[in-house]
Amino acid sequence: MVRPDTGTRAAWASHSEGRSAESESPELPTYIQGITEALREELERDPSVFLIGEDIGTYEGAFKVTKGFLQQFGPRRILDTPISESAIVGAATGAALMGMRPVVEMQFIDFISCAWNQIVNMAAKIHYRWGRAVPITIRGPSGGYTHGGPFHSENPEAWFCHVPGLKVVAPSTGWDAKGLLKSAIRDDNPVLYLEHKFLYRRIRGPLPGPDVTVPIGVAEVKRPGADASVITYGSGVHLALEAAAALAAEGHDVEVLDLRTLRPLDRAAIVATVERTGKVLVLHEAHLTGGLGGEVAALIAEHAFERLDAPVMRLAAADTPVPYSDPLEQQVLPDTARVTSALRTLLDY
Amino acid sequence: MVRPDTGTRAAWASHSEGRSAESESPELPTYIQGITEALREELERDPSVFLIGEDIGTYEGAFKVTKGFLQQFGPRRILDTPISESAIVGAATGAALMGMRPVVEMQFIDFISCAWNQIVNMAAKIHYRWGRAVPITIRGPSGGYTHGGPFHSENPEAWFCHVPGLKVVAPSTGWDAKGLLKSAIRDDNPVLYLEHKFLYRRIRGPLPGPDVTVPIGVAEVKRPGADASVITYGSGVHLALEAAAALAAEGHDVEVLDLRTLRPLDRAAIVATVERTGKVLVLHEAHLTGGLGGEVAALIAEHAFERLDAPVMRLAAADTPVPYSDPLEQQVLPDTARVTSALRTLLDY
Amino acid sequence: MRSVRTKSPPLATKAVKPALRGLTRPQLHELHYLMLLNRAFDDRISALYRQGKISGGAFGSRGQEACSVGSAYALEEHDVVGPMIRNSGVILTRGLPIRKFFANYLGRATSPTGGRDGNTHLGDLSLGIVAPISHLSSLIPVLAGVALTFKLRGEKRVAITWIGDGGSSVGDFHEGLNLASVMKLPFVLVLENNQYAYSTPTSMQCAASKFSDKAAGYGIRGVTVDGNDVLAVHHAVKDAANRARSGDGPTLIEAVTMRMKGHAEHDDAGYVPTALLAEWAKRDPIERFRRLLRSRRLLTEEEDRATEDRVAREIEKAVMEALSDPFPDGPTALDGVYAERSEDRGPA
Amino acid sequence: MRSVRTKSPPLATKAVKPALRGLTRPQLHELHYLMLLNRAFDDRISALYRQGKISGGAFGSRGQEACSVGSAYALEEHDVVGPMIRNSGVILTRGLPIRKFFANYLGRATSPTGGRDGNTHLGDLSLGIVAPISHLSSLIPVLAGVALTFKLRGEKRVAITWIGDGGSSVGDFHEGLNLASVMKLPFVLVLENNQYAYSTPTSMQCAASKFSDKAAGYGIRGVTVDGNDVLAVHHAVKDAANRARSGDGPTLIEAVTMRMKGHAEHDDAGYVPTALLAEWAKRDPIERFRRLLRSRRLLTEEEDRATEDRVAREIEKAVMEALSDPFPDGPTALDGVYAERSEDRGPA
Ligand SMILES: Cc1ncc(C[n+]2csc(CCOP(=O)(O)OP(=O)(O)O)c2C)c(N)n1
Ligand SMILES: Cc1ncc(C[n+]2csc(CCOP(=O)(O)OP(=O)(O)O)c2C)c(N)n1
Ligand SMILES: [Mg+2]
Ligand SMILES: [Mg+2]
Repeated sequence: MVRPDTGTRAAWASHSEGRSAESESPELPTYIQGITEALREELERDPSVFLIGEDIGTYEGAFKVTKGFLQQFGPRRILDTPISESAIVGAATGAALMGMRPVVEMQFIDFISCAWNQIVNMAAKIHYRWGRAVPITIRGPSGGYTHGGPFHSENPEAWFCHVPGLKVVAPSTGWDAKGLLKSAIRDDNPVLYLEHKFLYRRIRGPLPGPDVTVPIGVAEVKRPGADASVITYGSGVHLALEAAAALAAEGHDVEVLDLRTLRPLDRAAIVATVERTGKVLVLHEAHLTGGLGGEVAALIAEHAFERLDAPVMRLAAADTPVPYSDPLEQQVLPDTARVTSALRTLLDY
Repeated sequence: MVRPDTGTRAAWASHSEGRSAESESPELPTYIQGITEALREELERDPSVFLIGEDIGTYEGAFKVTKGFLQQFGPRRILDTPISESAIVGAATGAALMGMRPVVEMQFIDFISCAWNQIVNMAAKIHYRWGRAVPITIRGPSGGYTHGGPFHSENPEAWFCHVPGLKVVAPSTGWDAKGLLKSAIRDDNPVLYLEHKFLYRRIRGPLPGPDVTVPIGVAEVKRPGADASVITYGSGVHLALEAAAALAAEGHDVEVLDLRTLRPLDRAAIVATVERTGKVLVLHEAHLTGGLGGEVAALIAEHAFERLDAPVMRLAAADTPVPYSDPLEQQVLPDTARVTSALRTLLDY
Repeated sequence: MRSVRTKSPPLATKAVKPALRGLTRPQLHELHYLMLLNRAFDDRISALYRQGKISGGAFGSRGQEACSVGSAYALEEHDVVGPMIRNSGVILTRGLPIRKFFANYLGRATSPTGGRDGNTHLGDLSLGIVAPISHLSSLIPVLAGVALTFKLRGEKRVAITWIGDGGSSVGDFHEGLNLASVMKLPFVLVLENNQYAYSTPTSMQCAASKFSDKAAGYGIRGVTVDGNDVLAVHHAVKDAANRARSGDGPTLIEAVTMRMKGHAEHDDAGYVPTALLAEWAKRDPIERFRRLLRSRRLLTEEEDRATEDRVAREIEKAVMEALSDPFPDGPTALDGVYAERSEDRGPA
Repeated sequence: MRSVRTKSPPLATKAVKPALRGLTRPQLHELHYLMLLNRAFDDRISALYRQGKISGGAFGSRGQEACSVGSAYALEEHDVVGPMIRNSGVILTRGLPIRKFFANYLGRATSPTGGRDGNTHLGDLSLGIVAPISHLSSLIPVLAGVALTFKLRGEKRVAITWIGDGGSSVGDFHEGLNLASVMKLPFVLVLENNQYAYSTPTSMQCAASKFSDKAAGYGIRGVTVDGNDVLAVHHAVKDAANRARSGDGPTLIEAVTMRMKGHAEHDDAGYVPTALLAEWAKRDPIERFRRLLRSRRLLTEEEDRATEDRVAREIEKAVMEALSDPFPDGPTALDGVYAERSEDRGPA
């Protein structure tokens, strides 16, 4: 298992620390605090919300997301379980049918593979089949850049985006992390909430107040621009912002669209950015082939074809498992330099 | 469970029966016979091949794919198991490491969801991680049009096409079914082999001889054309051929490219068909969103952008579970009429 | 919940005599009626299938009626059940209108799934029914979660589900039962050991001599009962439910029985020795219960015939109505993938 | 397979006296050496982690050395093992060069995974080692498949793997052990009950009083042994392997022990009562074995010191070499997703 909360030599640690606006304000809350606050506020707000997962009570979570929760809410709201991802998701589904709003923690999102059948066949299909809502949220640390190796670096979103009945969100900032988690918990459907563990304590920024949510299904322009668009989410937002900043120095004006919700996609926002810039790089940390970039590129090809001034480019992780050793991981995962150079190609087209 | 081997009121049964060249020759072997022959020949050829699955021995398989096998090969080559998809795939992986070439049958491909973790995390990653080959084939009946409902109609290929280390094939004819299964079994990697149960006994055609294989990774033009291309696979090939025949009567010349292998995609063949026709409809029976169509469309947008005369269109199942009742299933799954009308839109562009 | 047929009195109730195992004569008659209804329903499904009126699979539970009816009848109105494909008797005992049940098999708009799913794959929380999925054992964690909710909310309700000898080999059997056991949930699992899983004999599913031997590994109670004795099943489930309700945690009940037909209608079960079937035929749960009631003078020939008639009438009426029910409109297939209306939720 | 250190004689062999439980004095010394090596290796990993030289997780097995070493030492050269993260002692006993093992933790090109995976996640079939994945219990079906192959080919070889108390709650534990049981495979499963799974105590993983109670549910032998007694573990595994080899099927061996440090280096295990740790410290498997050997005059103080020195030297040399081993080249990360060369396969 990965050493929680560290990962000192990650590919773009040096970039993301100290460059983005957020990380320049060390007194502001971190991304992970956004997650913790959302959970706490929703637990306080709605007695039907409870948390369930491995080592989330006494231990307060492998990444300490639930710090202090067991004391505050007690063992009927913060449930430690055996190591049984499938049963945890199944039990959450049963509880949801009884009117509860369980929030499942996967210790690492990689272990969600053990709950695959319960998610895609049980939870996702119930409302369609017999009309009962299944308001469960499944959250957990995803992503690489921490030398987690092949089993602690997964970005599994594309699999789940192909499952009717699921919603999938992937916040890139503390604000979105908090606001989207609140929306996920209040949503009447199963929502997969992918938090990026590399961002946990590396980025800081303001958080929304207790009554503010970030709506599911709405993308956000994180940086407006006129010359080209990067359509991305999660860790990719930070790579894109860094690349855009570097290119701004050269006089290029790059827009960064943060999808935030991966299912359902905000098609209007995607088409709108293409209409503004005519050139698109789709960027994600998950493997290229079969990744969400294909879906986005296809939507653009279908709905904004006439407006395209260049082929839609994709940049993503290589089609390999995510290797452990630093030089290998750096090779496989996207980095700012590669984003910048892809954007240059696009801008020159 | 679905009534094996029937499905009388399927959406396009009336089309596929009696129209395509194969089904006009009732004396020729069926698609399912192609599967059976491939398995028998490979069992005869290579003592390291064995079959493992539920009800494949005494019962000869839910669809009788292994008819007569237990008698011919005995219980050390044809292994009945408990209902344990995950353990079956795991055991096949262990056997493959010991030099065997197991072929796993999923009774319905839908149950592969229970083996998800063993496939994507264990089998698919072993060669990358520590250099040992895992020559296993996982095969099973996929697809709809048989009133199988939400759990006996799955087309799960897109999920697996996002897994580095796996190969995925999906034959549309008996010839390919036999030739690709032989290649899958001889391949040194885990191969997911998706057979379409609606085609089992509905299409007929010649089969390759014992020494002929159909290579993995090579698409085939099933019908050449100049005006537009349908890029498809599996059941979609038959819809496309029927639509092309209908449009030929109107003077349109539609090419049908059968991908056959879904991972790795035959990018050269995809680009070549776009270069011939300039107009593309990507068609598959799996759900639209997050389906393989996105990947294909993205490849085209990236590598044949200049040659496109129209937006890449996609036609696929609706983004719902596959419902049981006939009018609902018909609504959700693609049919020839919809393919034809999509092609008309494309041809008129 | 008006129509739920599950109100049996506490075990200790002074029953109007004559009674059997704490059950009153009307209750015994109801059990008899429900088993007959279960069989008649299954037989009619089989006929509809042979007539080509059912486009999916058709599953029967001939020989296992005591398992479904006996266990469901032991529950309280607010308990929650998760029936499997061979538990049509559970669904009928919970009081789903027979017409709606036929309609589900027939893919009609009037069924609980509106034609989106078939056979016993139906849920109706007003009757405390959670729908299964095909993937065996997947319902066990879900019903454990139902039980967990009861425990968290301090409700004296029980969650119960069923599993086959074959289904017990799937991972979720273990994960779900284990979760329920370590959390001491008010949960009952009935394992119907009907000797076969499709064509596979029990010996390929489990090397233990009894499935109830698994209970010890979970630190819970395990019992094996005669699954063809409706009173034995009823008693075992009642007892397990009482223990669950009073905080004693889950019970694994193995009901030993026999699948008297093929796996589904397409399967002639040629792999089952005829001698085995003949032997089990003698233990038919319905005949056996009937003989018992008759011998104890708890059922007159007239009452028996009247029940048979009632069942035949009800089945006939329901199937005719269901057959005239409309199919769903194609375009509605695209609705309802996601919950949007708040009626989808609510206390259960 | 030259370097595999697992050739212990059949149990009945007339050992050169003095002997203990059928083990010769050189064998006993080897066990002692291997446990010391196991601990020294783990300690060095821990130090490397604290120095920031290991970028992934660092797992120790302090207090559990008898489980790994005792069981792996009971195997034959051609048996196949599937070690888990806390089984560095298994890997060392199988004879993986220590330098390569360090190199795997350090992400070096010279390691069995070439830096693609870390820690004990390494496979080397020339030593009969199958690599685990992180997902707990996933290796159980795989080693069952190894055992299946031995049975199909009529080879007298055994497959063995390990699982934690926590890992036993995952579905594949059940599916894999059940498959091995119904197929009567030459398979051994050692369940190291070390009281905790990360922060979770055993009571949340299993409500039975002993994990070996699970064996009955699979119709196989289950035994519970003192996991801090290397000879007891060795004997139990030897016995289970012998039975497996002679066609008697799998055994589930519960080795009761204690994880004496945190889950991994980042975890101070504040949730473990210090009294519990103090109590288990008295049962340290290495001290205990040393005392036993000394008291039986099977180990002189000099021999003991020489072994300690040897271990320290070997560890020091190996770690220095591994630290100077090269990192892999970035671009090689893109190779080898698929098997292409035939050397990847072959008899094993
Ligand atoms: C995970 C899974 N694998 C395979 C199947 C296919 N299948 C449906 S029913 C069945 C046999 C079930 O046997 P058992 O659990 O004993 O129940 P019974 O049919 O005897 O009532 C099989 C193999 C399935 N439904 N789910
Ligand atoms: C399926 C799965 N879920 C969660 C984890 C995260 N995890 C890694 S080790 C561990 C605890 C394991 O405890 P146990 O099996 O008792 O082994 P021990 O660490 O005590 O040796 C957990 C929860 C995992 N590796 N796999
Ligand atoms: Mg059965
Ligand atoms: Mg443990």
